[in-house]
Amino acid sequence: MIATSAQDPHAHVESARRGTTRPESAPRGAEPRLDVAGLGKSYGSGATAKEVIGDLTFSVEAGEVVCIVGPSGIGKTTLLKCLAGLHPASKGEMRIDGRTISGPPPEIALVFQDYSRSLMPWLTVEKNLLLPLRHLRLPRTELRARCEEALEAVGLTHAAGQYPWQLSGGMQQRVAIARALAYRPEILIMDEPFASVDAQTRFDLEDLCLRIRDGFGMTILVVTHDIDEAVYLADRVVVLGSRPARVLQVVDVDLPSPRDQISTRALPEFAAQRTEVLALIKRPA
Amino acid sequence: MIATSAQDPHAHVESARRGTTRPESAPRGAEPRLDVAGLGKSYGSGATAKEVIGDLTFSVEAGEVVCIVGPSGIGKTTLLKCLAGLHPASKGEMRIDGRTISGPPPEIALVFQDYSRSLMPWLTVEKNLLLPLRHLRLPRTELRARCEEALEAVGLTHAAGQYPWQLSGGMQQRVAIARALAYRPEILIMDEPFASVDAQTRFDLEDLCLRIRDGFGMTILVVTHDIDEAVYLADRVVVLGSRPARVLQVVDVDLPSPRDQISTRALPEFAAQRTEVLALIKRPA
Amino acid sequence: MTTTLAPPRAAARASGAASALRRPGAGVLGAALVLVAWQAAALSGAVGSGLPTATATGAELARLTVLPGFWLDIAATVGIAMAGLAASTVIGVALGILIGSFEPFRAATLALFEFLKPIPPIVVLPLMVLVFGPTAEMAILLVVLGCALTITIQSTAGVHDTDPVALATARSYGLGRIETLLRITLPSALPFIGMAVRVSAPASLIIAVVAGLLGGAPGIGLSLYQAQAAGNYTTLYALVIVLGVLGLALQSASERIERRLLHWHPSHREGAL
Amino acid sequence: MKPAAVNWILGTATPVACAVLWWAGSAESANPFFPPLASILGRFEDLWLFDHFGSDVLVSLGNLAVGYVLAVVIGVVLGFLFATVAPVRWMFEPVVHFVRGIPPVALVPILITVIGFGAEMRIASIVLAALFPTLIATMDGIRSVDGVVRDVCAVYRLGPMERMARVYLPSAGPRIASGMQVSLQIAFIVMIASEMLGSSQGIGAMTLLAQQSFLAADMWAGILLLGLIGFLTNLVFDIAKSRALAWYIGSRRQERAS
Amino acid sequence: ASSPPASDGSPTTLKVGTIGIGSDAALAYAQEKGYFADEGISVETTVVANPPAGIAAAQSGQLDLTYTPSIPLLNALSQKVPLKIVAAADGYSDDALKDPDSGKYDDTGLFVRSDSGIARPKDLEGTSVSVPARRAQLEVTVSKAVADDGGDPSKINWMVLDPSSAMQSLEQGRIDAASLIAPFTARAKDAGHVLLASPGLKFFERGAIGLWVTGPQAAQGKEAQLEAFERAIYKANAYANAHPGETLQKIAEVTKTAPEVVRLGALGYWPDSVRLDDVQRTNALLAELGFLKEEVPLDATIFLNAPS
Ligand SMILES: Nc1ncnc2c1ncn2[C@@H]1O[C@H](COP(=O)(O)OP(=O)(O)OP(=O)(O)O)[C@@H](O)[C@H]1O
Ligand SMILES: Nc1ncnc2c1ncn2[C@@H]1O[C@H](COP(=O)(O)OP(=O)(O)OP(=O)(O)O)[C@@H](O)[C@H]1O
Ligand SMILES: [Mg+2]
Ligand SMILES: [Mg+2]
Repeated sequence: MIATSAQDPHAHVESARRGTTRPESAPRGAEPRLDVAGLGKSYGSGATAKEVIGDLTFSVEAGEVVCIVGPSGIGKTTLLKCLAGLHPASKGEMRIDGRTISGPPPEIALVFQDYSRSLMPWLTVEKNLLLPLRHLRLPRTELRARCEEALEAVGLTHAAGQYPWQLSGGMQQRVAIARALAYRPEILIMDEPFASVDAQTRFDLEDLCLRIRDGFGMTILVVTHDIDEAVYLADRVVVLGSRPARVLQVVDVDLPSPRDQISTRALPEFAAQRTEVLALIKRPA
Repeated sequence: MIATSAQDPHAHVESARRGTTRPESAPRGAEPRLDVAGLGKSYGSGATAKEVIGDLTFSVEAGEVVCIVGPSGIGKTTLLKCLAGLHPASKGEMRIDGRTISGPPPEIALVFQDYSRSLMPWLTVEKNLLLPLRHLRLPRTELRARCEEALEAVGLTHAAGQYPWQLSGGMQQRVAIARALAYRPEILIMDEPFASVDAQTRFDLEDLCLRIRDGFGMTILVVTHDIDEAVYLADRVVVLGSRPARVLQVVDVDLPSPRDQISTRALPEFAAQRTEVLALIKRPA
Repeated sequence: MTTTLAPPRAAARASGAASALRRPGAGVLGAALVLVAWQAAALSGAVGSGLPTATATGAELARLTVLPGFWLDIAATVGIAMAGLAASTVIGVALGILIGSFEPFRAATLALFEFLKPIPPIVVLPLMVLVFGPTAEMAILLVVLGCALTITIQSTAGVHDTDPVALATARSYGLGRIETLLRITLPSALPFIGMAVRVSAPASLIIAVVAGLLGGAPGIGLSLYQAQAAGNYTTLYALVIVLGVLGLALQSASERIERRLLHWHPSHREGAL
Repeated sequence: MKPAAVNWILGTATPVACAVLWWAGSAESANPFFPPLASILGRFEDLWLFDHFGSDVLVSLGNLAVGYVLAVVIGVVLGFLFATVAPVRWMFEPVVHFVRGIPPVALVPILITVIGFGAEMRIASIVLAALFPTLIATMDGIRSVDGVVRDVCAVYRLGPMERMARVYLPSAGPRIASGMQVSLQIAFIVMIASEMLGSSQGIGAMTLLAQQSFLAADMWAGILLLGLIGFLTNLVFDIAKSRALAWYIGSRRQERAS
Repeated sequence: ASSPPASDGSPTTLKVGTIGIGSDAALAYAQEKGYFADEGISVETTVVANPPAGIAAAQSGQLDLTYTPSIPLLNALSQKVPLKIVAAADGYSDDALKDPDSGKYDDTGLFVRSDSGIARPKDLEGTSVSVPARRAQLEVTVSKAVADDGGDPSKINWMVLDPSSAMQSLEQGRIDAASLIAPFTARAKDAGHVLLASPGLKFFERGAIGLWVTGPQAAQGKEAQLEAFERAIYKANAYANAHPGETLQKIAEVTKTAPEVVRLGALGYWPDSVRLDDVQRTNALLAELGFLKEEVPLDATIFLNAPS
């Protein structure tokens, strides 16, 4: 399915969602797909305000996989929520294709850190997938096709009628990803999507993530704790540090594509890259 | 504290617990500290019986760190529960210093996979540590000393009066480890002790684990999902696979001691070892 | 200080009436033991003339079951309880959604509900009897007074308890207000509502009986009063046994309905991983 | 203004507004059953402060206290027994559920026939009715102690008494407490009912008397007093509970916040 | 003379509350002998727990009529509950007090155990005495009996007990005396208890005691039917007075008591009218004994039809 999808599936996604074709003249690639400039975020206000994000600047090009790493509590989830329009920024700007983000942008789908809480336990897998699609008022056949495609991509066609809690953690995580896929976002953002699944499933999900990028042509932003994972997945790794959070460094990952769990991880360059990131993280704050 | 402990702190622990000194003539090293021979385990009985562990054989020498890896649901927790005497074996034998295990052996402390459920939320950190010590009928000062030592070892002296749920996940995990330390077991068994803590804390806990082995002279058995972690920690890695579970291979880890998060992981031998284990795991079942 | 009952999680499943009947053999033995003890106590006369024998009570029970009035009594009591419960549920859920969704309402009603919650409906029974007379309407109203508040408070808690991650998910996928209410908030609150209704079901029966016993409303409560006043102790005991059976039936019915509606909730899951 | 302050003001203003409305709305009332709040409060003062306090209020509260304490103690002990001795549980759980199903007030007439209508009857009614919520909560609480917690006890080789006292009881504590709270409410209901049936003393009897002699203001005063007692006993219980279960409340709050 | 039936031709139904005692015999006659049907009404009876409950139901419109003794009625009237008297249910004949064996007319009785040692009403000071309801007929009349005997009724510990429990408690010694009403007076005699006093007749002397009263709604909307009820019930009252033997059987039937036991009790009397004087006498006594703060202002407006 993924292998046979259109060459520019993204344009197709666009037109399907908006009902119009995007003007081809848009200066694509001229500016980054996603652009974070001087972002700051505080929780609360007045005396009890807590500045979580100090000053973040980075950007993501179309079709890239970018990983964000950083210690727990640094504000990674906060950053993603800002990008998804769930929290307003306290200062700075976030732009998609040059347009400032205010409110949940239709281009973005967010896969939450806590998949078990983001899937509705009272809905079957299929109904969970349909939940965000209902208000798009698509024809029935289109809805069905989207669900099938997304489930097939994550290898869960057989689980459509089951409830999320009847599935293993890894499968639930894949359902959450499938829901995002069915929504056909241009930008897929995932918050520690592969925590607490076993090594084998994790490998599979990582490869799934890369396959999605290639198959659906999405731009993907992944938050992770796991440095090996970040290096394996990413075209670039954004390392966050210090409190309030700022970008310590953006590491360009130079590994051959397609990647392979065994051979890529065995490369000396891989070891070098992860040592580089590790050193940044381990550095005393 | 740990650095200054006696050269054979273990004998000291022993005598402190039993009140007598172990006969020096015991054939130590002659047989392994922990010995699993042909272990099998099924849940249920009759028609609904489910064979989880098929036939496991491996052994752990005194003072070793052995890691057990394998896919989720293979039966790692089941194995540990058998070792801790919580479940009887269905077949085969488990021995400590040659004596067959039947019922929870006093030599073993088990740190559970689910730390948040294994700590008693109604007890402060200190009282949680004291819980298993009360029935040893030690003098008050000894109790206090043990708690302090254990909390110091995990770096939580300041949290003694707090409740577990007031602490972060990593800290709770460290409390669970401290409780095991205060109990002064000869064999410390930990079930995925560092899952769901962030990379930095994970590194710290891994190093803590190695420090404990050196400082308290304990024999340590760790179950983990993370192959890098297994290789980093272990003297030997037991790889479980197939269903019902059996030992796919025991990989001897040949890395210099003391280990260091950055330099050890950057060694080419490290990469080679983890590729070896990875290949075993990824191999289709 | 609001103590709302969180629905039990899977690990802490409540033992319901259904689970009580799991080992029928031992249960029958236990019941038989109790009956024998009763018979012996009644025959020995140790507790006075007020205690009829178990056998006499059984015979009276058999006699009652062929009287149409008996079934009318049961219908009246159950009808009052159910009508009151249904009304309470509608009122409670509507109020709960309103109060749970708008913070000012919640703030305004919190202290008031805290004050009213521990006051049982029996307290206002004398007033209700004076104003409405010893009627079914009075009894239904009493049931509503006794149950609606619990359901309101629980529904409010349920709406309030909606997982923020679920709400954020809905928002990030651009779901509207009404859609979020219907598809996210209400199902999330359902376990709380279900629990409140389950707790209220026996309460509604209790109140229906009290309304009859102390307030003269029609139903088994009134028959109970009349049996006692006339000194028909076998009838009295037989009716109490009928009430026990009714209570048990109501409990297991409400448990079953809850399980139906909430099969997806951790406390009811079968076959979860 | 901060939202918290607004909420606080709303929270306190609403009950006050209700009381004021009642006062104003009933001031001119000629309806025999809805007398002016002023006259209700007047009768409240005449009757309960402190004319009938010793003879009726204390009697009621004494019965309530004795009955409730007995019910809780018996409930917890039996609950422990049922939870730990399986055969006993298998035998008597159906009976317990059956008796629990009987509306507690219906037990009052039965107890009148067996032990009369004295203080013993009222206390026995309270005990018998209030016993079951605590018993069942204790049983469920002990039985649903987390498997991991049980394993921890086994690994660290805690003795049976130690397990009971230090692990099972505190672990079941939150449940036992909610059971006890339900018991308290039932005890209160049965206290009133037992006084309305076959008694001349106690607040319930006084209120019923007022109803039967159409003294609406007296009846309202009784309702007010009973409401107040219900509220206060529950408040005392809540305070005690939040003391004893501080750990539970704290951990729940933590869980929610995360 | 028959009242206009409801517009659809079927007779209008009156809902009537009773407390299920012997005086219901007349109601049963009116029903069975077709006096109600003759008047174009039908009657549906409901047993209420006690007179105050019936009054409450009548005033709220749940019942069109209810049975109540005059004392609960006066209590209610003193609290401005708008009630009207329709007809007499039971009471004492004007000759009863003159009869030397006046006790046989009294349907109430104060009973003690034969071994109690209580010989006269004054001895009841400091003892527990059961009554079916507080501040109602029996408490008032027994209080008067005790006061007349030189005792202090405020020293009595009144216990509210239904008649069956009262009998049982008397037997078990949990109370010292039980105030009962027919047919329980007869049952108490049957059980060997001693009649200490018959307080009713002495208190009321003569006239209607038990009354059929109506609330404001029926009094407004169903006047014609209530008048029809009045005519029918007086017909039945007359029949009951005229046929004492048959009426005894009827009482046994409606109260589910053995006829031999009923025979031990008082001779019932079913008055043919309610007189304002009789009600006023009770009113004055209540105020005198302190059961009412002051006399209730009474005039003919408390009657549906002013007494002749
Ligand atoms: N709604 C909120 N109100 C106030 N503080 C918040 C809120 N959400 C998060 N925080 C705080 O902001 C900081 C960053 O939290 P965030 O969840 O973004 O971290 P994170 O990097 O995602 O951590 P982790 O890796 O553990 O998921 C934390 O200190 C947290 O306590
Ligand atoms: N008490 C039990 N009764 C029946 N089956 C059980 C029981 N406990 C575990 N199992 C089953 O045994 C198998 C092994 O479980 P176990 O928890 O030992 O796996 P694990 O390797 O520790 O997995 P994970 O890595 O996810 O913790 C699983 O299929 C599980 O469903
Ligand atoms: Mg996060
Ligand atoms: Mg496990």
